[in-house]
Amino acid sequence: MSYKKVPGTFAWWFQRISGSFLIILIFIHFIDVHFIFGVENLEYETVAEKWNKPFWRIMDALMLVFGMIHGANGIESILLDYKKIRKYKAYWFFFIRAISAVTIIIGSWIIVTFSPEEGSVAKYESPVAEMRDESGSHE
Amino acid sequence: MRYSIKEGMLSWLLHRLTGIGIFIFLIIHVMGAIYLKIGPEEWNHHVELFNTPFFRVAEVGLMGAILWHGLNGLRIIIIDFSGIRTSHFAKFLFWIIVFLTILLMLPGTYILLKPLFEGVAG
Amino acid sequence: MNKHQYDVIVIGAGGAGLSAVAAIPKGLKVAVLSKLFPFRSHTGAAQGGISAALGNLEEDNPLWHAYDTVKGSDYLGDQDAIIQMCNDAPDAIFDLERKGLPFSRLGNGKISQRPFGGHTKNWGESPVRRACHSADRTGHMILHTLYQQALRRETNFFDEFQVVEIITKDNSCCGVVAVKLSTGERHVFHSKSVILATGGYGRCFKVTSNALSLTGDGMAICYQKGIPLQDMEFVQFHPTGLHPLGILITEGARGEGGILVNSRGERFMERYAPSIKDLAPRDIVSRSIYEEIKAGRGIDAKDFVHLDLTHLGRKLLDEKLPDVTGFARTYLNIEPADEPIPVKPTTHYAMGGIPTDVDGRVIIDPDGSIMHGLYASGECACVSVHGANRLGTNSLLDLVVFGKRAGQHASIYSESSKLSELPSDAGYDSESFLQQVRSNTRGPKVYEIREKMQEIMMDYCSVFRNEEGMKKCASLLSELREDFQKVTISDKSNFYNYEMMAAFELSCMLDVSEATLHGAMLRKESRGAHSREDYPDRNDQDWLKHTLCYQEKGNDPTFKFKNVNLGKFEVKARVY
Amino acid sequence: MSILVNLRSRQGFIEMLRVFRIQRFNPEREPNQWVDEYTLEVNEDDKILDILLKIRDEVDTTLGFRASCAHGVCGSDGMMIDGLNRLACQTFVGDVPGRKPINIAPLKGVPVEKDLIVDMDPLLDKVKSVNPWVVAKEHKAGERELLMSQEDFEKIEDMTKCIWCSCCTTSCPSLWSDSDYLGPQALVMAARFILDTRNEDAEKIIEKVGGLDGVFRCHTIGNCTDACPRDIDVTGAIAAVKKVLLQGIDNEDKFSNIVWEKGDEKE
Repeated sequence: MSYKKVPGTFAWWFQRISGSFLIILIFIHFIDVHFIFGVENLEYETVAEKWNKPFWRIMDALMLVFGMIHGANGIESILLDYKKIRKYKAYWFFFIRAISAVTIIIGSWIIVTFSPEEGSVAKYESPVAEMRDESGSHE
Repeated sequence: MRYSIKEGMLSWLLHRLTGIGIFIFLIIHVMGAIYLKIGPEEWNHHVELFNTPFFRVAEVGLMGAILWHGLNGLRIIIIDFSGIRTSHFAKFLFWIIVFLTILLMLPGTYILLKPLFEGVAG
Repeated sequence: MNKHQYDVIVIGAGGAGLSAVAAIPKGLKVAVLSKLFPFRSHTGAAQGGISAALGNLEEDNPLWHAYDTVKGSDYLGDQDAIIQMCNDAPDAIFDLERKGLPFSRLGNGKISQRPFGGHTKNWGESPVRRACHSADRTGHMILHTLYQQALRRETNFFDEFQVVEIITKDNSCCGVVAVKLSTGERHVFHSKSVILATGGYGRCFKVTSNALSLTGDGMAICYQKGIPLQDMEFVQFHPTGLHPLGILITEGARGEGGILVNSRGERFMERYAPSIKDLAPRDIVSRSIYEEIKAGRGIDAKDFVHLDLTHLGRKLLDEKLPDVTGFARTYLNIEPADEPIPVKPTTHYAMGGIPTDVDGRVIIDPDGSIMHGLYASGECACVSVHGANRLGTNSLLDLVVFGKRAGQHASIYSESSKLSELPSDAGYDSESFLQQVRSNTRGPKVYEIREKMQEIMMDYCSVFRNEEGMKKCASLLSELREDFQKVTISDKSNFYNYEMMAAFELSCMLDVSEATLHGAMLRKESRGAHSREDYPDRNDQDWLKHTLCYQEKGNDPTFKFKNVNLGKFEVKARVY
Repeated sequence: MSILVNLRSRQGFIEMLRVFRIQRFNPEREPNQWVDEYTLEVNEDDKILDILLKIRDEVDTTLGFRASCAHGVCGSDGMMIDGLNRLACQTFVGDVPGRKPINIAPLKGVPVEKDLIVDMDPLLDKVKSVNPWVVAKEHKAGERELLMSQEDFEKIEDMTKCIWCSCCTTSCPSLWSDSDYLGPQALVMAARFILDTRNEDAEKIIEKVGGLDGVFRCHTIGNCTDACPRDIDVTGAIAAVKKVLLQGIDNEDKFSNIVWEKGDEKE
């Protein structure tokens, strides 16, 4: 017997699950931005190379979706704490959800449809990328 | 007369503030990614921003916020699901995560600010 | 003046009042008046347990329980009522359990029981485990369980209403007058029957385990209307009150194995009650403590002894006696597992009160004539199950059993009778009293009189009494009563006027103190909790009878005598 | 407004002078709250309640506060002392360290009626709204107790200690920002009656504690647990309710609802 039907239970449960996932995802994101790629080399072709592998696309998409829903959920729970805001709950919720929906749509549109033109990658080939390619080939 | 702010209330206030901050950053971050669709040059111009000293320092703040929010989130999950008597345990966990946040901030700050010092040195 | 009409009115929302409410069928309109919030009532401070011969741990029998109660009462208890109570006890416990009371349990799922003072098996052979308990907060659980059930049956509660007068007409009661504390408005509650469950008057004494609110209001408002008070000279002193505050340390602490020791480290109860030692009834233990102190064997030659729980171990203390160890930690900064607790006798319970029969009906003369529609139960009543001394745990049993019986009988009475007209002078006495207090301009303040009264009652009318001291006390008390005529209050508003309430409570305390003192002067023997230094022996020939104390305005009270209902158990010397 | 008086406390030797700043409110006198200052000669181990009683008796008889048992079992005198909700009868002068003034204010988040007296009705309505009672079959003559294991008793024992003093509910920031929130006290009661194996109506309570004003407004802040004068694990009790909402109740108890008849006393 489960009472997930009681309003709020799912949101509460989801907040904990998504939060735990996000901790892992953001940790990986920090590692990849600062160690694997480096902040100073976040050029177009680095992204292109990174998103060549579906793994990174899925990772980023997950982070986007979980992060936005977790965030929107959290903001909603903050808003619910204020009686004055709750009078206009419907508008506020629409506003928050619209923002996160738009962000998710834009973000996933970028992640899904991003396909670098071969030429542009070649055009912006940087020495750093080469170095990394070499180190990759050593393995 | 004000209610005095103890460990639990402080962690809750910080959790809210960092949560709101991270949410806003995330929106801006995703919107920035639109440059990827606009074109390589625009994107590269955009990411140069990440290398400015101001952004580096701001990123230390972001890292602190994310660390606090994440660790405090874990603390809340532990309190909710462990079934251990909360009063002292919650405070103990609070100081644990204060310690962990500072501990993880040290290497993180070093990594984030290293290029700055290299830039100064260079 | 606001008027309300109800079928039954319950005054006081402690254990007795709420038990009565639980027994009234839903069809009747019930109002519960309380000067506090119901869940603040002092039943909640009862700790040790509620006794019933369940026999969950060892063989037990309601008749053994009755025998112990009779013997504990020093044979002054009415035996028919006692047997009734002890027979009803198991069902009362099971009923409470069904209402949701969380009793401590045994391994096999049954209710756990512990030994308690004066409870024995096989007609006094050895202590028996009879007190059902919920850790050491049994009273708290009873109060809250009954309140929760009262909420469930959608009772009308009037919280923070101070009842100042009962309205009587031709030997029947037809309502009460109450003052709403928050507005000072007077409300008249017109009803077919009234149940008084207002508790005791421990605050008449300086050192007490009782709440600030226990000022004998219910007894005094009856007393002022010509209803007698029975056996008022018997006031129980609980042997183990925290020194110096008087906060109660439950008898269950001794039931679990705690012992009393004097300055030489002797377990002195072995001398006074060789068979059951520290688990002797409270009057005996209190007297023994005072004997030790008199003999100079109090700790540091002061006026307290030690309750030693150190050999029980921290685990048992935390499990079985969490609250009392908490009190010792909070108020004295003592860790009971490591050091003994300083204790001394503290005013605890009034055996006397408004005389009633086993159905809770108020009796107004020695022949048993009844005031129709007026009921009393709990500590404010005297069914006389406690006689001259109450056994531990029997007070909770008293209020559950007789509260229920009063509720049942009051609802039968209310169903069969009609609302009588209110007399034209309803509420006149209390009105004029309050007006007079308000109009006084020069005179003593309330607290000055109250503190003096508490001091003289403690000095001259506590565990040991003698003629000389009580005569002195009587003259001081009548001086205080005269002073009280001039008492002035500086808060003249109607809005949460606690000073006015304190003045009213003081008038009640002065009344019941007077009854107690004069009863004690009259009874020239030592029996149960009443022990006279000048008459150290029990005198069954002259004094095996109840006293009924009637107020005479402006004069000393007069007394009538009522026979004790003997029968089953033979009157014997009381040794343990 | 400030009143300065020198008073000797009632007990024992005098150790020091302390200032008590009491927040006052009396709509008959002034529409806004004000603070009165009293200077008293006190001991470290004087109870705050005794000091308040002393002030009411001897200085300002209009000072309003509730008190009854004076040793922490009735729960009348919950108030905010030095920035924390506690019972005045369990707080000592020495609990506020140093020589700074001791601030005394009414409970937050509920309407104040006079001085330290707050309106209890909204708080009681919250508790009543969760059906805080056990529904079991009526007791019939001849039946004995419902069996219950000691473990099941211990599960609810902590919560049954509650004395309804409302210190927890009024220490909750979620309540300060929105007075509709059920609050810790009601949720502790809900937990106590949901987990009681004898209660047949637990599901009704479960339906009542979810939703907008319910249990999920608890953000695990922990002020309530700190404030509780009875050492109840309030936050833990609320967490238990959340778990029940997620997983359902697990009352698979070996004893639950076995009625033990008088006949089978022998085992």
